[in-house]
Amino acid sequence: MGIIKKVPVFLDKVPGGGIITTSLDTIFNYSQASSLWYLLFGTACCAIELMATGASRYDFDRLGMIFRASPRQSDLIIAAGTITKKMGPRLRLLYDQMAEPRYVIAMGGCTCGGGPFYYDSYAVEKGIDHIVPVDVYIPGCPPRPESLLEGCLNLQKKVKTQKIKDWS
Amino acid sequence: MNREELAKYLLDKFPDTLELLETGKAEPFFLMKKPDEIVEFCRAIRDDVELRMDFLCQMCGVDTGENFEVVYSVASVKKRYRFDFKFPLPYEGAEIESVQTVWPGANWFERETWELYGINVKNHGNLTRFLLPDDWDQGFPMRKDWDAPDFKRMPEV
Amino acid sequence: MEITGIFEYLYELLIGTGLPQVWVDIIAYAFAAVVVFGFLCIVALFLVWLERKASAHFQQRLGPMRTGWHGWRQTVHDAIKLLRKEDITPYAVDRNVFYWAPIICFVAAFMAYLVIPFGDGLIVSDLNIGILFILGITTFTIISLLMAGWGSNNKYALLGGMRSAAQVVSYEVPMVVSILAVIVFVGSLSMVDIVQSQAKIYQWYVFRMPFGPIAFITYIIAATAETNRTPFDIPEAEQELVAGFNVEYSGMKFAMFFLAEFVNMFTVSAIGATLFLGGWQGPWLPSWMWFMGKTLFLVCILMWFRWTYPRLRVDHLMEFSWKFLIPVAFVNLILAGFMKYSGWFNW
Amino acid sequence: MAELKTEEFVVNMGPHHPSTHGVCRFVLTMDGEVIVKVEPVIGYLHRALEKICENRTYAQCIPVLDRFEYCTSMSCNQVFALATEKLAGIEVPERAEYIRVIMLELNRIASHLIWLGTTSLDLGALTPFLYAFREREDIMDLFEMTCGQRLTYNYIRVGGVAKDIPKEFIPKAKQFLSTFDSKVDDYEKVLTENPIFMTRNQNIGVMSPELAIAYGVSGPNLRASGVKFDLRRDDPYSIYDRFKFNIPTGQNGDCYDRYRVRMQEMRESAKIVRQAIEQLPEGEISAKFNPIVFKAPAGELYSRIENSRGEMGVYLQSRDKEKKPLRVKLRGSSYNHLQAMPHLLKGHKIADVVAVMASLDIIMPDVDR
Repeated sequence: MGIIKKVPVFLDKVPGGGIITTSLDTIFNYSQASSLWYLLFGTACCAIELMATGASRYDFDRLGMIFRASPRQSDLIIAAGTITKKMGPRLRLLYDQMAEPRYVIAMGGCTCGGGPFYYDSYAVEKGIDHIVPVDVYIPGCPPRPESLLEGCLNLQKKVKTQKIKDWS
Repeated sequence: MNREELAKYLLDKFPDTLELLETGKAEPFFLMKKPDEIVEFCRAIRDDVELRMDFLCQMCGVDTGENFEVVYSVASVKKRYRFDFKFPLPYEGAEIESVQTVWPGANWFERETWELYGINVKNHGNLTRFLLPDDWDQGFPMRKDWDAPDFKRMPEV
Repeated sequence: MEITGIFEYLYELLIGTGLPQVWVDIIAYAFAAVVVFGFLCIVALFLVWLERKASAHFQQRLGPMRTGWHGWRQTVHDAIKLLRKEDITPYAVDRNVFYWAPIICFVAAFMAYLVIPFGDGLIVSDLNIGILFILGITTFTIISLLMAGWGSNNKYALLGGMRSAAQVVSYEVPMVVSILAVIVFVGSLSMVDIVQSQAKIYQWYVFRMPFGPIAFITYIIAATAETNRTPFDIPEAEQELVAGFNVEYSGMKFAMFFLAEFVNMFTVSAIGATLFLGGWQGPWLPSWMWFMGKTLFLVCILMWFRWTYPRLRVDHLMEFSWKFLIPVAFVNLILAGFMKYSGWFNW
Repeated sequence: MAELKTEEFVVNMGPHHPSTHGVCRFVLTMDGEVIVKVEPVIGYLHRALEKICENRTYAQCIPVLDRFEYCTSMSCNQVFALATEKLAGIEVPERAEYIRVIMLELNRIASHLIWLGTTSLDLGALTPFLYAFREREDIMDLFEMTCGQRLTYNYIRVGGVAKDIPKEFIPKAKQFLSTFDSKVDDYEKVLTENPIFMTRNQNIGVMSPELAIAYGVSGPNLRASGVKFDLRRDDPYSIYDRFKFNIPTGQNGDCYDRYRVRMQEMRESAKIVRQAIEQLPEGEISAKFNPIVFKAPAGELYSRIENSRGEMGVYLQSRDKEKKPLRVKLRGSSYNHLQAMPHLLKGHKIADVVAVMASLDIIMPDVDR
C-alpha cells in the first residue's frame, strides 16, 4: 500500500488537493459504514440475541450487515458471549485472519469485563480487551437487540471519522 | 415399588455394601462401603431383574473439606426407579475404578472428575484434559483449597 | 427506440474517419466489449441487491434500507468497501494459482456474453457455433474454482473445489443434452437462428409438447447446479465448509468470485430465455426489453429455489444427476429427434 | 496400473464454525468425504459454573444458573429451586406451581423454535429460521412483560416465583396459543414432506434404544429411538401429573424421527399451557423465604427435570448452618448426547455431521457448563 499512503500526503501540498482527499474519505467511510459484514462468532447466551437481531423483527440487514462465515471476508467481529481462557487464543487467531480495516464489538458483560463470571471463575477471560482491541462495548447480560443495534450505529459513527491518511 | 420399598429392597439385596443415609426428602441415598467393588456392584444393579438400573444420570466428585466423595446417581428407564450412592475417598492417592464397562456414558463424567478434582480413574483409557485449556498447569481447580493469582473470590456482603 | 441504430451510427462514423477496416473492427469490438462489461457489472450489482431484497421479503424482513430508496445503493457500497479492503495472500498458498483463479472465473463469466443476443441485432458476434461457444466458455469457471480450492491450501477450500468439479461434470451432461434437444429441432448452433425459429408464442420451445417442457425443466435444474445455488450449493455450503472454495479470499478477489456467481446466474437465465422462451421475440415492447424481462423472470425462479429448499448432500446430488436427470434428458433427446423426423408439431 | 495411493486426512471443524452451535470442535478423520473417526473436543465454553455456585448463597445461585443452558433458562431456575425446596422442605403455593408450568412450557417451545431455526439453517434452508424466530419473539414478549428479561430470566425462585404475572399476560398468551398450531403447520409444510429434507434426514445418525440408554441419552432424542420415557410423566415433579398430554415417540431413531418428535412436542407443550391457563388458581405466589438468612439443613440429593433437551439435573450437597451449598453438580443432557454422537456418525458424510448435531439439539453451555 505504499503509493496509497503517499498520495494523500502529496495531495495535501497541492492547492485544493484536500478536497479530493476529504471527498474520498467521505465515500470510503460511508461505504465501509453501510456494509459492515460481521463474522458469525457466537459463543454463549449473547449469540442467541445476535441471532434474534438478525431475524425478522430487528433485521440486521437493514443496516447492510450480513454475516460471513469466513474471517477473511468480514469486517467486524461481534464477540457475542463468554470468552474463556481456552477460547481466547482462537479469538485472537480469528482477529489476525481478518483483513484491514477490522472492528470488534464486545457484546455482553462477559466480553466487556468478565460479567457474572468475574468472581470465583477459574476459566473465564476477564474482558476481551486483553486479547483484541475493542471498538464498541455493549453492556448487558445479554444486551437486548436494540442495544446491539445501537452499538452498531455507534460503530458506524466511529467508522465515519476515519481518514484516508491513517490507512495502514 | 415406592421409595421406601426400593430402599428396603436394596438394603436386603446388598446388606454388606450399602447403608442408608438419612435424607428423607427425595430418592434413597446410600453410603457405599466397599469402593473396591464398585464395578461389580454397578453391574449387579444394572443386571438385576427387579432393578434394571441402566441409566447413569450423573457421576461427580465432591470435596467436602475433609475428604473426597464420589457420587453416582443412577436411574432405570424401564422400571422408573432412581437412587444415589456415594463413597468417601482420602485426599492422598484418591483412585476409583472406571464403570464404563457398565455404563459407557460414564466416560466423560470420570474424565471430568479426574480433571477437576485429581481423582485418578483406573482402566479409563482416555484420561486427557478436555474442559480446561490444553496448557493448563495450575492444578485441580474444583478442590476447596485451590487458588491462583488471578482467581478472585466474591467479597462477602 | 432502437439501440442497434446507435451502434450502426457510431460504426458509420468510425468508417467515415478513414481508418483501415481492421482497425475499425477492432475499435468497434473493443467498444462493444466495454459496453457489455459495464452493463453486466451493473446487472450483477443489481442482482445482488435484488437477491437481498427478495430474500428479505420472503423472510418477512425488509433487507437493506439505509442506503437510498430501499437501499438501492447497498451493493455499490459493498463493492467500494471490498475495493478498499486489505487483500490478504496467506503465507501457505500457491501464489500463482491463488492469484489467477478469481480472474479466470471473472473473465469466463463475461466471455459468454459475446454470443448472447440481447435483442434483435443486439449481439456482439453472431458465431455460427454460438451455443457451443457458451458451453465451452462457461466450463472455465470450474477450472477456476478448482484452482481456488487447490491454491488456497485450506482443507475446506479443497473439499469445496473438488465438490464443485464433481458437481459440474455431472450436471454439464444433462444440461448439454437438454440443449441438444432444442438444437436438433432448430438445426443450427447459432443463437440468432435459435431465436428466429420461435417467432410466434406457440413456437417457443417450452411450449412444444411434449419434449419442450421436459427439456426446459431439465435445463433449469442443471443450470441451478451449474451456478452452485441452493439446493445445489454444496461447493460453498456455509454450514459444512464454512465458505467453500473462497474461504481464504478477501477484498477484491472475493468480490470477483461474488460478482462472477451472479453473472453466471444471469448467463444461465439468458440462455434459458433464448433457447426456451423465445429470446427477444415478443409483441409491442422493444426486443431488448423482452429479453431482459424473460431473463429476470428465470433469475427470480432461481432465487425462489434458493430461499425455499434445503441443501442436498453431495452423494444424493450425484445420484440425482446420473440416475435420474441424465436418463430423462437422453430419452427426451430421442423423443425430440423422433418428432423432428416424423414432422409432428413441426410448425 | 499401480494402485492409486490414498490417505486419510484430518479436518478440524470448529471451534469457530458456523454450525457447531457454539464453540465445539470436532476432529474429523476423513476418507474423501466419508467420516472414519470423530472426536469431539469440548471445553471452549467451560465457565466454571459449579465453582461459582459453591461460593454463592442459594438465592444467588439462581441468576448464575440462568447462564447454564440459556435456551431454557426457566428450567435451570426450576431445577435448582426444586432441589433447594426438597432439601429444605419448602412448600410451593399452588398458583406459583401453575405459573411455573406455564413458563417452563413456553420456554420449551421457545427452545424448540431455536432448534428448528438452526436445524433448517444447518441443512441449508434459510427461510424457516426466520419464521421460527418470528414466533419466538412473541414468547419473548410474554417473558419480558413478566420478568423484564428476554433470555436470562431469574424468575423462578426458591419457594415460588419472583412476581405475579401481569394482567395482560393471560390474554396475550391465549392469543399466541390460538395461532401457534397453525404456525407449526406452516413449518411442517416447508420441511416435513420436502423430499430433499427427507433424504437428508432419513436413516442418518440412527440411534438404537440400547445405545441411547447406555450413553445416558434422554429427552426427545431418547423418545425418537422408541423409548417412551418422559420425566414429566414418569417421575412427575411440580404439578405435571395434573395435565393431559401425549408423549410423542419415533421408531427408527434417525434424524427425521428426532425432527418429528420435536415438532409434535411443541404442540403438546402448547396443550399443557392451555390447560394450565384454564386451571390457574388465585393465591400466593411465593412461600415464606428470606434469601438473605436462608440456611439449608444438612443433606444431599439429586433432583432432575425434563427440559427441552432431556434430563436436566442438579446434585446439591449442603452443610448444616451454611448459607452456601457445599457442592453443586450440574447435569446437562447435551453432555451425554455429544458423547454418543461419534457412534452415530461412522460411515456418514461430512454434511451429516451438521445434520446429526443439529438433530440432537446439542448446545455447548449445556456440555461445558
